[in-house]
Amino acid sequence: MTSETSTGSTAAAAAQNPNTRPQQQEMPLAMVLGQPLVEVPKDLYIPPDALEVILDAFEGPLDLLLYLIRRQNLDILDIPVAEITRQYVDYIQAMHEMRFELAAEYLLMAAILAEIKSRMLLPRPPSEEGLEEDPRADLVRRLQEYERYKKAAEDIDTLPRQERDTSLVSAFVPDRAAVRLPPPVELREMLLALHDVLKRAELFTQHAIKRDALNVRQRMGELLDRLADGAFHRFESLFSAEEGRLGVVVTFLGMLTLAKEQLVDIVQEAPMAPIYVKSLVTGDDAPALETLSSEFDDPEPAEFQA
Amino acid sequence: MTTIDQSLVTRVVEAALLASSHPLPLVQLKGLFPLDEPAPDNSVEAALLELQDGCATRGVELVEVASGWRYQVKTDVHPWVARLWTERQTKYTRATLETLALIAYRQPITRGEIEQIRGVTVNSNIIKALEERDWIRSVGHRDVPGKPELLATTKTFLDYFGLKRLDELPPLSELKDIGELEPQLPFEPAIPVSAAALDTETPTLNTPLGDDAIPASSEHINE
Amino acid sequence: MTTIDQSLVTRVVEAALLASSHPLPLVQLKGLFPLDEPAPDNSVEAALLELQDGCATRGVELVEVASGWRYQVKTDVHPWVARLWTERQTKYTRATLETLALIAYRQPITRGEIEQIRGVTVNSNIIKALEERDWIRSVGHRDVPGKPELLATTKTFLDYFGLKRLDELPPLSELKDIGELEPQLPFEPAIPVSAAALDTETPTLNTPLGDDAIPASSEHINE
Repeated sequence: MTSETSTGSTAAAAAQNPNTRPQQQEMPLAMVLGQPLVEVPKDLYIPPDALEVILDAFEGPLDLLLYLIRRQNLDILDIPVAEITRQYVDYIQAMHEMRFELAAEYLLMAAILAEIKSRMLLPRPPSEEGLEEDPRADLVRRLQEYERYKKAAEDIDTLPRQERDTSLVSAFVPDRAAVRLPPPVELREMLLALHDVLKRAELFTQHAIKRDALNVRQRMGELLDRLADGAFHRFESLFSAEEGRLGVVVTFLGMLTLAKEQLVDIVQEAPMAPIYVKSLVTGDDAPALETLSSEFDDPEPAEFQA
Repeated sequence: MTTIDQSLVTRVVEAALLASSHPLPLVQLKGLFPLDEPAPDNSVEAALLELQDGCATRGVELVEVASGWRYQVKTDVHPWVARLWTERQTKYTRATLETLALIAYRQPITRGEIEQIRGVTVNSNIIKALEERDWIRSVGHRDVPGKPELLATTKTFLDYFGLKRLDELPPLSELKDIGELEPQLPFEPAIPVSAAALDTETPTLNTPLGDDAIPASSEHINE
Repeated sequence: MTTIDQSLVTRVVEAALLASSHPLPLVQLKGLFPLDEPAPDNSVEAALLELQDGCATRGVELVEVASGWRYQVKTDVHPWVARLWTERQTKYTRATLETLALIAYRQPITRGEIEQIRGVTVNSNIIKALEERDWIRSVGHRDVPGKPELLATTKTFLDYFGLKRLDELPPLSELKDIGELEPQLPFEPAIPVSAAALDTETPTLNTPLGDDAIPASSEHINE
């Protein structure tokens, strides 16, 4: 909100000063020939070229009526209807004589005022059910309602706002190239795709792949990684006892599958001689396969039927 | 993995706010840090506070408006800055402001209801201009003959006036009880100006907004 | 009127540079101060120097370019800021998803083998996109004519799907009932990871990037 009010600023900033209570009677109605016209002249003599701008200055009959009331510092709850009506009608009359086309609302208001005035003049008989409503009540309600929104409009106008009291700022961005994020993927989507492709390939029948086959697949990658140097490795060195029986089985199955897929060569020069394993995957700059973890602590060891 | 420390978060938040052409909500600021390298908990909030404090002696300030956080020129230096743009429409007619006020305080409201309160017809151009500025929009139709459009304000309106929420609008003055109108003699002379009369004018205007303050008009919305 | 002191000049210059949509030359900055209230001699130049120094630890910097002075986002925070203009690609094609699934379930696998199962050739862009996302990578070459690459999934892939290990993927046998597949995956409760198993994991991925750290996605920016 308004945190600071400019000292060297313009009228705009001055208008924001919360101590300046807006006073109706000092608001210029219009600028005529560069001079602010603060109020409608009391004698109702209005220079012809001024009348039009004055008319423009009022936002309708309620606004004009409020002006007349406020000009005399009258309480809106206690309008001297006769006097106000006289002034209002005089005013309308003047404009009419100037042949300005008055909006129908102005004339309607004149009629309303005249009616209130005539009702005020009549003696009001005490009603059986309490007091009869004051003939002015409806008008007062409308005036009050209009005035609060008129005030609200003024309040809104004093809010610090873009362009007048502040501006948005921005810094130059050297490279506005957009980041293109890859699309999100749900596992389910991927599985559905796999489902489709396998169905197409009728692989379900040929490959009864159990969940643990994935363990084997993962271990295959790890084995390839350990063999990545292209040298022969002792068969036993590829097993680690800490993984337990399950781990050993998975490694073994992985090795067999690799052999079957011709990704490793398993050699034994003589019966009972050491078995060596060598990768047939051609050595390259491929990154190490360490990214696949290798836990075999599956609580439900399953059968392996590769 | 990168260490995303507070000072980096603050610099990123500052740069992002300055790079963006519109206010950025907290969630979008947090979204600048990818999931695998997130900003530490509450570091974006801390950055905003730090940046806000850092503006104390500067020509710009960091504020929160309806659609998020933004930097803006401070009011006190704006008159100089405004010289960058010679022609800028910064004034609105009373008709426009009154129409806007009625829509802001009594939304959703139909054009007919606005006319009833203002006592004059509302020029179509005013509604059109407000819509073109994206300050107001139609939010439906009242279920009465003619199905008049119901108008309401937008986030853009709040942003433009530097407000976070509708209830930050200045409070609407209260209606005085008109139960006891003074009995009046027909041709009474005008009442002389008195200090007392002036005081009765707008007692509620300076009432500070409480926490639960809402525009006084809210109860009229469904009238 | 106002005293135009150095601190006011600095604040005005800062606000003007940030409010302007284009670089401001020195003469225009000086022109913000009217003749009857001029800025002190050299105060605009001093302001520019001061503002420039003030950017040392910030996310923006003040630079002079051909047409004047402007604030701009610093290069080192740009990768984060650039996410403001993030475009999310719509979706992967069926072909991409099938390829990914086959690599996940049958790794290591060659492109030819994927094509054999899918019955159609695999577009190079699919492999490239998955590699750029760091979901798949080459783990070697099969020793057959043509030495085709063997593809496997990465840890990034597992992380993305919230899996600890590959065997947390649902078994193929369950795919038959995929229609009833529950969306909350993985299916099994997390299995405690043994210390030994952890040791085999990849130390290299967690290497801190150091001072010149950029977000992981930065290499995609200029795709």
